[in-house]
Amino acid sequence: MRRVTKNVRENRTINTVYFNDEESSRARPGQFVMVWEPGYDEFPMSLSNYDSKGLCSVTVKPWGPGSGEMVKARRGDLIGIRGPYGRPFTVDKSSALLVGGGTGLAPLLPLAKALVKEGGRVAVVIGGRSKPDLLFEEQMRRAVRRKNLFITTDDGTYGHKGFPTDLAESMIKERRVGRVYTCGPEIMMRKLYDISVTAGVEFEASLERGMKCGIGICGSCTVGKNLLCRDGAVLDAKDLKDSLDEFGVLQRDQSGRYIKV
Amino acid sequence: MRRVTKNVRENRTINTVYFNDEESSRARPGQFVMVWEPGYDEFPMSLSNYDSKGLCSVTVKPWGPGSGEMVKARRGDLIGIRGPYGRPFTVDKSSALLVGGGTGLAPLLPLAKALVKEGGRVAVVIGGRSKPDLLFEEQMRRAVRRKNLFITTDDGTYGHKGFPTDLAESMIKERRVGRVYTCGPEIMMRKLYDISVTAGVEFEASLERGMKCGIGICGSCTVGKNLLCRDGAVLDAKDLKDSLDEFGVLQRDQSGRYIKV
Amino acid sequence: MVGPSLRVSLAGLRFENPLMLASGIVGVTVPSLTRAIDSGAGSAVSKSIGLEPREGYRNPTLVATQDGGLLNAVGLSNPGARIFAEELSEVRGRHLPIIVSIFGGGPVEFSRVVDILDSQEFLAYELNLSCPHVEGVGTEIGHDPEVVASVVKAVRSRTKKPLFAKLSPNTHKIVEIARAAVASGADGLTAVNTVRAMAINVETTKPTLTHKYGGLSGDAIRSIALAKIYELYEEVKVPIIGCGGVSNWEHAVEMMLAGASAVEMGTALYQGYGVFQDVNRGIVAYMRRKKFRKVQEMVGLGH
Amino acid sequence: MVGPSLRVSLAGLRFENPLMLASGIVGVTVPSLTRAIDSGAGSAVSKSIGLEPREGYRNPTLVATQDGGLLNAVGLSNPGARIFAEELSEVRGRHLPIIVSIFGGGPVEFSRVVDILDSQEFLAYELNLSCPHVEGVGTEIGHDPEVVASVVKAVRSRTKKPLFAKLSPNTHKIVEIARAAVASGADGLTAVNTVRAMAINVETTKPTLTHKYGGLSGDAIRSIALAKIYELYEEVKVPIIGCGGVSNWEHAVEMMLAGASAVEMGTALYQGYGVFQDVNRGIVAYMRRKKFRKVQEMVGLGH
Ligand SMILES: Cc1cc2nc3c(=O)[nH]c(=O)nc-3n(C[C@H](O)[C@H](O)[C@H](O)COP(=O)(O)OP(=O)(O)OC[C@H]3O[C@@H](n4cnc5c(N)ncnc54)[C@H](O)[C@@H]3O)c2cc1C
Ligand SMILES: Cc1cc2nc3c(=O)[nH]c(=O)nc-3n(C[C@H](O)[C@H](O)[C@H](O)COP(=O)(O)OP(=O)(O)OC[C@H]3O[C@@H](n4cnc5c(N)ncnc54)[C@H](O)[C@@H]3O)c2cc1C
Ligand SMILES: Cc1cc2nc3c(=O)[nH]c(=O)nc-3n(C[C@H](O)[C@H](O)[C@H](O)COP(=O)(O)O)c2cc1C
Ligand SMILES: Cc1cc2nc3c(=O)[nH]c(=O)nc-3n(C[C@H](O)[C@H](O)[C@H](O)COP(=O)(O)O)c2cc1C
Ligand code: FES
Ligand code: FES
Repeated sequence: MRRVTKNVRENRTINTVYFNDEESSRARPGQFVMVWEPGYDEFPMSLSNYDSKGLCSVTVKPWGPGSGEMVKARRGDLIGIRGPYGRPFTVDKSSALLVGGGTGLAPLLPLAKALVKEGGRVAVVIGGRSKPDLLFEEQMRRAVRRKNLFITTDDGTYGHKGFPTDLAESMIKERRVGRVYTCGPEIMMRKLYDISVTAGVEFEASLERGMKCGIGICGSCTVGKNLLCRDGAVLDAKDLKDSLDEFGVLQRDQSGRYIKV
Repeated sequence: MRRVTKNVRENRTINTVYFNDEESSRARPGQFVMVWEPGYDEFPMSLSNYDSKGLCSVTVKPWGPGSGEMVKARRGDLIGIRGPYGRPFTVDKSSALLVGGGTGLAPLLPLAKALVKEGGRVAVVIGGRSKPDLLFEEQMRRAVRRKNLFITTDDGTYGHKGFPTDLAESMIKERRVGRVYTCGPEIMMRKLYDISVTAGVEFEASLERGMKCGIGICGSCTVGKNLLCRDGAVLDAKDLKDSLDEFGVLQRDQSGRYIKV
Repeated sequence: MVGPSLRVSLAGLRFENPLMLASGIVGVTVPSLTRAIDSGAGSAVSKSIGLEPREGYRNPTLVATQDGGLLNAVGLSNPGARIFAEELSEVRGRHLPIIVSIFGGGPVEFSRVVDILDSQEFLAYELNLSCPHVEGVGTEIGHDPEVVASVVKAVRSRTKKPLFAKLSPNTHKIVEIARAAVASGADGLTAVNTVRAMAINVETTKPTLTHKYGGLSGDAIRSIALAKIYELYEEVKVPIIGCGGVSNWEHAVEMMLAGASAVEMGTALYQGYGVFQDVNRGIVAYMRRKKFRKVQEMVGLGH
Repeated sequence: MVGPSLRVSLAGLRFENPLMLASGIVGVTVPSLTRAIDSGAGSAVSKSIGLEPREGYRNPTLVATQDGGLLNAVGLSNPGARIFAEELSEVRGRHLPIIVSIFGGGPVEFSRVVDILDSQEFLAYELNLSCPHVEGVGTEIGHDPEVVASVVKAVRSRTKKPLFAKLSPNTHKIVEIARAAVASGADGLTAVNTVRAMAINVETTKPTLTHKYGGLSGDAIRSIALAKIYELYEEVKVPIIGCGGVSNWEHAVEMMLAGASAVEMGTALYQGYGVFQDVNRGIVAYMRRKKFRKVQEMVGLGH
């Protein structure tokens, strides 16, 4: 088990919880870990930071008992971490557009850093309902050039008024975007998928599904024929093509029944 | 499992059976393997040869069903090999006297080669009841200087007439012997122990006991508090000091009862 | 010379090869089962389906034990027979070699599940007997020969499809239970389900799984499964599907030598779906080397 | 501050630490048992002793399975009660914490073994119930609550020494059997013996062990043993000695958290006798970190 080293409040709901873990610190952008909050739950979380010294973090929004306990974590608390698991985002020099909403920014932060390091052009759109819901503005500002960071709020309290998808759409049309990367509400990601495919732009999204094993055994994380924990959590347009009746539409609940995403 | 690559007749009863085994080829002199003759038995055997190319051998005298089958082995036959196990002989530059009888020559052959390579003075006494019982005369002749190889036969049909222990005793008294190494009938080894201890010369012997596991679990190979498979099969004078009521006198049978050696 | 053939037939069914996806492994949904078949499994067993949808236990539901085993207490989560029947209806006509695993708390519940599913297109049922006997005294169904007999009889009377009784390894009565199943109409046996086990975390000082007890699968149980298969082969005269800890061709061959006509793989799927092809290739190479032409020639040869 | 203490007492016995050498491991002879104790074991259980000398099965009697387990079918080789009694008489007066494991084909044979051994100096008996019931129907003694009761009663009537009934993990009736043993006078339970298993060699196509079936020990069975101990702790109110797959301090602690008052180690001896000291050190470090002062504070804490 790992000890929490610090817990940083990011905005009114979201916290980033830090811990030391050698293995996770060798992750690649978009990989996730299974986080065990003893007595509560075990759940998948994207790694939002990992450095060469073994310091890692996950960025949590409270939903149920597990994440609800996790945001309250205190220095020294014990949590279980296994991973890193899953297929990472592609890191290359294609001109990148990153679009994130809510905790979806978590995997996009290390991705932005990796892409910049690789030397490609990187633009980021951060979306939120309102100013206090925005995540990682500061961190992204440090990661990419000022002119390449865009903020949208649904209510216009900060940055561009509107949905991140609208801004992204115009950027895809105006600029030379090689690949769209996204993580956030699935309906947003589905919209971006449609936009990207129409524009003939590459597309990668990190999806969320209920997970039990994280290692391709239990089958609880299916999106079509894909096991999200193994074939994803990052799926590209090709993976998603056969699952358009699910992606952004339906997901399986714990019992395996379809419910709306 | 391993395939037998050749089976060489050594004398009227003893054969050397060759096989390829990476692990065994990294053995040290005096180590043994557990040889499984499927359908018959599994039994410990000293490695009599091992080279850097993975070719190994054991040198077998037929006693029971397992060894009885083994001497009949043909090229291509499958045998099980696990090991190498056990504590090897000490290989250093002390002036060495090797005394062997019967299949006891098996572990002494790689020992002689290793000692010569190390650069020490190495004398070898090979004993046998009669000329046709001698083992490894040729091989030892190739390993050590001609003047350092001595043969004894009980009946005087070849070499010195008498027991190898008699010759060894005079050599220990006459020459500068640093350490006596021996393997063979236990009564012979016990005699040499007594001679060596009296003369203040170091002593190492490779003993034989019934073995089941070869890895220090089953306890069938005890000599006093020592487990022969782990603490031996090579024991030195210090190990043997507390077991003088057993060494050369008694051994445990399969049920754990004492019987004469 | 023609190479060795991997085709097998058992209980009147024919499969391209002896490998099967074990129940509860990735095959929660029909697309997952299909993918296993497309990846080289001769057939695929569904997650165990019960009468009503079940969410199962809260995570942690799986934990890797230090001994190469996997411990799970998923809690039979499944969408229920009605929804699964619908899902099956979407692949009607594709003749997929799917076997449906079902469970229930006793003969009545098992029967109802069969009634809902039976008109769908699939090859056979596997009866998961490793669940608590809710209609009866509360012990595990698979440990009581009489309950097993009543369940198999009930199911037998409602379907013409072949039935495989999946046996628990957690009892000394496995032969007795197998006999009861066969006498009541089972066409074959699957041996074995997971071994009851537990992991405790020394930091929290408590059992790791939310359900505390779990079922051990993977490497750790292979030699246990093998002994059961070997024993059943000598005592019961119906085909046996081997299951437990198989993750390479050597393991699969061991099981067939012990008496298994086909071999399920579960935990091995952590290697990915490619494991079916890898194992099939290994079996063929072995057969060629040992000069077996048919899988059947190996079955039970270890006796 | 005083450091944590490893002393334990159970069934009226006191040990320097909770670690014990398991039966049948190196301890075939009194010198081996003594060496285990000198190396840091709190106590040592002898190889199971029967009425007559037994040679056991022909090799191979042990095989390492690929799953970190060890499979054995030694066949209860032992020198017989008379010779073992003689051997014990040679250490009289040394007050060694030796426990003698005994076996027999039923109550009569067990009683005779006790009669021969009882006047010797040792702490307690462990009753090995995992042998075929030769006086009765031929099944394993340890799977039948009535036979277990009769054996324990018979032994109880002939000795004042504490009795530990060593339970088989191969039955779903372990709680019932434990209750029968306790009701008949057992002072404690040892859980568990080896798990029935088999290895088949794909080259020879036959079972590797001469006896075909063997008992699995080591890593592979730890989580199985743990579940049994956890269950027994909730159902039976006598001290439990944990056994099965313990090879480091973490495993030992897991067992104590599950409810074991002491912990036997067997297969772990492949690490050498030093394993007792290593594990004891690890337990002390854990206790210090977790602020336990006595072993008893950990026992059953996992519930
Ligand atoms: C690959 C991957 C990466 C993820 N990364 C992150 C991350 O970085 N940060 C993060 O906060 N979450 C992330 N998630 C989602 C996270 O795993 C779930 O939020 C988690 O299961 C919550 O666990 P819980 O025990 O708190 O709630 P549960 O008991 O699992 O859920 C409680 C209720 O909240 C609902 N709920 C839970 N999560 C969500 C959600 N995300 N959106 C809408 N409803 C939800 C559930 O449906 C349920 O009704 C990720 C998921 C995946 C698959
Ligand atoms: C470390 C070690 C190294 C060994 N190296 C060799 C070796 O290089 N070459 C070799 O031939 N043997 C060697 N042995 C002895 C060999 O292991 C036994 O001979 C073997 O057990 C015979 O097996 P089996 O199945 O043929 O006979 P078993 O069935 O074990 O024995 C049949 C009968 O022969 C008797 N017997 C067996 N071996 C001997 C013996 N050596 N002396 C006297 N009586 C015996 C037995 O007591 C029994 O009565 C070694 C033993 C040990 C412990
Ligand atoms: C996560 C998981 C879920 C399982 N679910 C079921 C199930 O629903 N029904 C069933 O009969 N067996 C189930 N099993 C048992 C497997 O089908 C199989 O019997 C067992 O895992 C042993 O095989 P393996 O070692 O190849 O995994 C499950 C096993 C695992 C690991
Ligand atoms: C080689 C060997 C011999 C054994 N002999 C006995 C025995 O005579 N009596 C007994 O009660 N248990 C015997 N056992 C079982 C052990 O005492 C122990 O219960 C089992 O090995 C599980 O513990 P472990 O995993 O720590 O080895 C034997 C085990 C092995 C490996
Ligand atoms: S979470 Fe189990 S298969 Fe993906
Ligand atoms: S042969 Fe088993 S302990 Fe030495």
